[in-house]
Amino acid sequence: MAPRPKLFKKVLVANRGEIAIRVFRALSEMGIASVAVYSEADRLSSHLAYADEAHPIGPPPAAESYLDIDKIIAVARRTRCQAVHPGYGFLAESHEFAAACRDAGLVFIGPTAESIKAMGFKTRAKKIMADSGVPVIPGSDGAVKNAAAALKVAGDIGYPVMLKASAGGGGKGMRIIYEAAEIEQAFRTARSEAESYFGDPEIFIEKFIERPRHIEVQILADDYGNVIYLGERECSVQRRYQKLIEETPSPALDAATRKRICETAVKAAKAARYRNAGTVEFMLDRNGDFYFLEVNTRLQVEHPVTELVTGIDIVKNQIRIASGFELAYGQEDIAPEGSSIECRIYAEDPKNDFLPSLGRIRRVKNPEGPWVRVESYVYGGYDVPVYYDPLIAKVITWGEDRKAAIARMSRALGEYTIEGVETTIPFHMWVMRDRKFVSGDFDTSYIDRHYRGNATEAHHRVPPEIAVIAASISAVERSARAVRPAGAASRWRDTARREGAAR
Amino acid sequence: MAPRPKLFKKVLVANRGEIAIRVFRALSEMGIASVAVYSEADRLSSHLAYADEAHPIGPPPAAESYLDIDKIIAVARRTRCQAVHPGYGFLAESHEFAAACRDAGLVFIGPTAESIKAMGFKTRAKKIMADSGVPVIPGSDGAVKNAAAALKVAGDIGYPVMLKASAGGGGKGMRIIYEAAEIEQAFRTARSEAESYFGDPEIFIEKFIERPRHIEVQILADDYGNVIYLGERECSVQRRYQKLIEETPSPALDAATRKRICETAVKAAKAARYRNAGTVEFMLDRNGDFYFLEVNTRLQVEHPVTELVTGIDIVKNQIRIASGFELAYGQEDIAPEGSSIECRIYAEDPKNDFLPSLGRIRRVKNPEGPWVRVESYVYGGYDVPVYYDPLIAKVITWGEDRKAAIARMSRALGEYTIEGVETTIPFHMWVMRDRKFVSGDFDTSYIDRHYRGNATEAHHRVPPEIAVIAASISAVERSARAVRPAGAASRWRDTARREGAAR
Amino acid sequence: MILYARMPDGERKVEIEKDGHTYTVIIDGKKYLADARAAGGPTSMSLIVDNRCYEVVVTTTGRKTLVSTGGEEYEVEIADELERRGGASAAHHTDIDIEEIKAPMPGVVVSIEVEEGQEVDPGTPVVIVEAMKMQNEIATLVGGAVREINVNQGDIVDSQKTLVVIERKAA
Amino acid sequence: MILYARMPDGERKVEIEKDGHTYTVIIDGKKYLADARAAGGPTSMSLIVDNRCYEVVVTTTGRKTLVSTGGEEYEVEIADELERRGGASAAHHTDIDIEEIKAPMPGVVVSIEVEEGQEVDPGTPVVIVEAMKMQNEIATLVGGAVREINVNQGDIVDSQKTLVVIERKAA
Repeated sequence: MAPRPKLFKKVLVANRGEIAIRVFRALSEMGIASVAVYSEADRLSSHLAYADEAHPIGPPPAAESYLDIDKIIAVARRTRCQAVHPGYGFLAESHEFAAACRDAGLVFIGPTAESIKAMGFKTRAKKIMADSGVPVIPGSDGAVKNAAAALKVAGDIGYPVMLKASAGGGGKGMRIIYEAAEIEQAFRTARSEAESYFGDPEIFIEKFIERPRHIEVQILADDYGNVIYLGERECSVQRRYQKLIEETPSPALDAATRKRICETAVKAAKAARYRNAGTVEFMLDRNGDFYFLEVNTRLQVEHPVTELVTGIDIVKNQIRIASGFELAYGQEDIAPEGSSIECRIYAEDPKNDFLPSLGRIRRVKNPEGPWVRVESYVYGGYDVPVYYDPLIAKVITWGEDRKAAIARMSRALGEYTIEGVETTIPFHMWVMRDRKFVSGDFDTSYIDRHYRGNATEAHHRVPPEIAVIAASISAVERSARAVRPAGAASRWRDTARREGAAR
Repeated sequence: MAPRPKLFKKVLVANRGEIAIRVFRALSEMGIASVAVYSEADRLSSHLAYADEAHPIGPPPAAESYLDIDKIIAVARRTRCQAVHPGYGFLAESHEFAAACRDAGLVFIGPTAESIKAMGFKTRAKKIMADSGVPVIPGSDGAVKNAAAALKVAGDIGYPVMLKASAGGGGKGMRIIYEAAEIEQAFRTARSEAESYFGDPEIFIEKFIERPRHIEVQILADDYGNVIYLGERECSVQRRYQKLIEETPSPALDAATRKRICETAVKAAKAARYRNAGTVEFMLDRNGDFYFLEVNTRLQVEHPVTELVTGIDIVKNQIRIASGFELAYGQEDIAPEGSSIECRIYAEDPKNDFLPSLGRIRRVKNPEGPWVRVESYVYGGYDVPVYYDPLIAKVITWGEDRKAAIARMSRALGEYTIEGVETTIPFHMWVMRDRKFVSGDFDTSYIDRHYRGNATEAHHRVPPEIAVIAASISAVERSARAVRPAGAASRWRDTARREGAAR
Repeated sequence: MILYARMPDGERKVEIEKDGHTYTVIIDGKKYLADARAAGGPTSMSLIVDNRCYEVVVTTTGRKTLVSTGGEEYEVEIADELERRGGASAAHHTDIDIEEIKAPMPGVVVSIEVEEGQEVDPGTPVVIVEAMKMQNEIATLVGGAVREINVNQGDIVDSQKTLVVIERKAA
Repeated sequence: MILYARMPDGERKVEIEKDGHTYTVIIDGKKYLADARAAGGPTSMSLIVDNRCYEVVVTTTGRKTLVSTGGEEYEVEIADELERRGGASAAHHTDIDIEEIKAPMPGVVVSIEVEEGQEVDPGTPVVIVEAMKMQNEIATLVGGAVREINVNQGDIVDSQKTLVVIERKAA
């Protein structure tokens, strides 16, 4: 037998922002030393101070820093790390990086390079799943060679259909076809786009499912063949294939469907010989049927909602599994309690078509109190860099039931103050009070169909009259000060302090 | 039958600081309007902004504001509140206040005035408990008339014994007697102290239990005779009878004792005809026997640890019960999971015998992230008022087990920055790493016996060399600035921004 | 004291009287009672208006006051009677025939789509700015001639930086 | 540049050289490499010393610099060679025979236990200050005559406020 595993002594986190801090906190609690890396644009990013060491890795563009495999591995070796945690994004789903780590004698905290690669190619992943009895969306058997073949497949499965890049993901290079006449040209365009986006022109066809829900299942798998699920997440509140709100449990599943989709995810993970934490994504149609979408071979942005209902620290389990430990839980130990919701706070203006709203953050006041969790990395005086993802924070709440979790999220968002940039906070405040969302009646088309930017106006927390009063008082005080000797501090301020003291 | 109960529409919170905010958050999540009151010293206290309305109630001394029953009731009536939540401290255990609320047509969110009164008198409370079969500490049968009677009782139960004021609490007016010769004088002094502290000279005798543990049980009771327990809390880390750290479950109890002490608490609550949330306190001796100590007829400072392991929001349940609802849980629904710890952050200097350290708080950075909860009310620029309790924050962590909760607390304390005043944070950091605490081997004498103020020095997070480097760099930059034209901003700052932008 | 508060949705007349910390404020005829104190920092104000408490940050630059509270921001231009008249006429004076096209957010200038002297129609893209991997076309809303180009490809620009100046066509 | 950093536990000699954002700092012979940047506010500094990052707040009043980081505070007095000699002799000059007894924390003066002119022994309580319902006896650590009483019963005093001045007995 293998020797008794030992936890790593030192780990490098090849990421930035809130997810780097999330991993550093786990490492700190596990007594593992940590190494941060940072680009020149991130010299003042707060993630540096959560690590035991911080090392520069180059210029702001990700390609020259956070995506530079050689540089990151060089730092890991120089600092004598035993393992690397990739977070999400950047190199998290790079099989080249996973392989390079292994070659350098470092443990990549995630699945094997082979799993990542197999799941990264959509057609290959779909085939593996179909062969293992996981329901997949009807479509071409792998890549489609030419327009004629595409026409035939589409005719067989019925319109509408979708053209997708085999090497794609995140909605890029996708194309919906409603009738046969469109196919020929669409096929040509899709191939050339796939070539230019992903360096691979391979295209496949799938039945287009209208207004599906996006349901995903969190799984944990160890080196000893144990695979468990930690329940599902509902991620249908999306905009341009970008998730904005996630929750668990999904209001769309009954207990039987839930069990079925979760057990299917375990089957999928076993089919992929998956190891470590991962997520199996499904589309759920209006009949309650679900289809395999893809496997995310990494930690998800939305992992906290699963943590809050199960009590299981997914990041610590990633590290334990990568250290060689067997899972400490069997499926029978997993008993999700209550309901949890996450709102992603982006530096984007929801009133203005979610345009990036960058610049200097003047002031931050995070929500606090019972069952509110904030994962953030920005602070007052911080300039959000233009180079990376505009996610600046996540707010996660837990409640005894969905209603309580939503009420708590409304309360938390009401406490959240980020000044200097526009954020998605007003958008989330709108959603938490929207009848459709509250009743659980939504799908991936929800935002496009129901949200209008000015809807957030109705949720102004502070009426404009208050601003008029504050500005007028300030003007009165300035004019009072103007006739006093220079150098005197604000008069109303001094008075306040004197009177306070005399009482 | 009574009509179907309805939640209150508007509630006044007769308190300040973190506990007022805790209650406002619950009210907000329940959709109930809220009213804050504040003394002149609290005009800038952050609790005002969490309520829908804020009303002044007089000068800083509590007797003229937070303890002024007439003023508070007048505000509640004027603002058309239906109920009053007293928090803890101030009027929370005043049966006069509970009665005055009732007389004014307001619901007091807590037990009846009669329960509060009965439990407030220690001898009466003890007799009620003993009569109901709750184990009580051997001692006099009620008050002791004179020194001769005291001598007889002490001889019967055996030394050491303790003299206690019937109307007392919180350790005031207590006196330990090790031998018969001390009794006569001690009895006289104790009576006169009891008279001057509590306006009642009545004294009783109890066996003195050496180095006990302090264990308490949280209960919930409704108007319909349902009483359940939410598990116990271990509160032995105390200093001068003031709790500093609380946790649940207690590392001192096995499952059988836990069940026994919890069921005894329910028996005690039933004996007292108790309603709403309450806490039954026990002393646990080294043989695993426990004795009734007192009933706290209110919300406890340390209620969050119970909330985190049970998932039950105690404050919301207080409000629901007071609104007339039946408990939504039976005992079989309560299944505590994992372990939770609370550290109380006081504005006191642990290096200097916990002397109050007041003044202006310059900067606050609260800990965040997974399973860390902060209940606080102070902010950068806030002057902690000299009139009230020095508790400025509570940090609560949850973990799968006690070890994980402690590790997480260490991590959270390491993130906690409060500048401008001394706090108990370094003390807590010491405790979280202390072998005795970590192994669960402690009792109420723990701090007096093991903690030396300078022990915290070993837990300096930042070596003094860093301060020397920072101060020296600052001096270099100032001297560089001195030779440049006036009005120019900090040079190193400008440079930093320019270079950041140019890269 | 009588003041005029200009906001994007219009101008409000403000009558304000001070008595200690208490201010009586009448906005377009509606009366408010406010208690204001400095709180925490030099620009922080605790404001209780009709028994509701707000934590407000007030920053003044010239005549413009930025008021932020609870994550919301309002820009208020405060003027007294005198300034209002002067300001109005000054504004009239500076109302010349140029239009400055500003960056709506910070970012990297990916490309410049026009040349100096070029005639452009309303809606013509002038500059493309990339922020957080999204490219944003900045177009002119007026037609005219490109008078100045103030940025180069590759520049990092702050929000509100003037990118291009257009001289309007004579009406 | 050579500086001297005085802290409660003694004086350290500091040799510091600057190169861009990088400072080479030698403290009592031990070398550190530091990268310092302004971060967030005018007194906030992000400091990376030998690859460890600290968020530091530096506030300077006169020669004294208060450095706070992670909730810990250090008071550092920085002087160059010249100031150090001058400072030392100045300190010598002001070393006259009075002792100021200061409030160790803010609070309310409950009572004054001495009178002007009274002779006191070391350890004599001079003032009782109440803070948060605890009464704290402030005692003199030196013996001598009470020269000044600067507070009255009922006063609210700030931390470090001089309560009483004692004139030391001639040695």
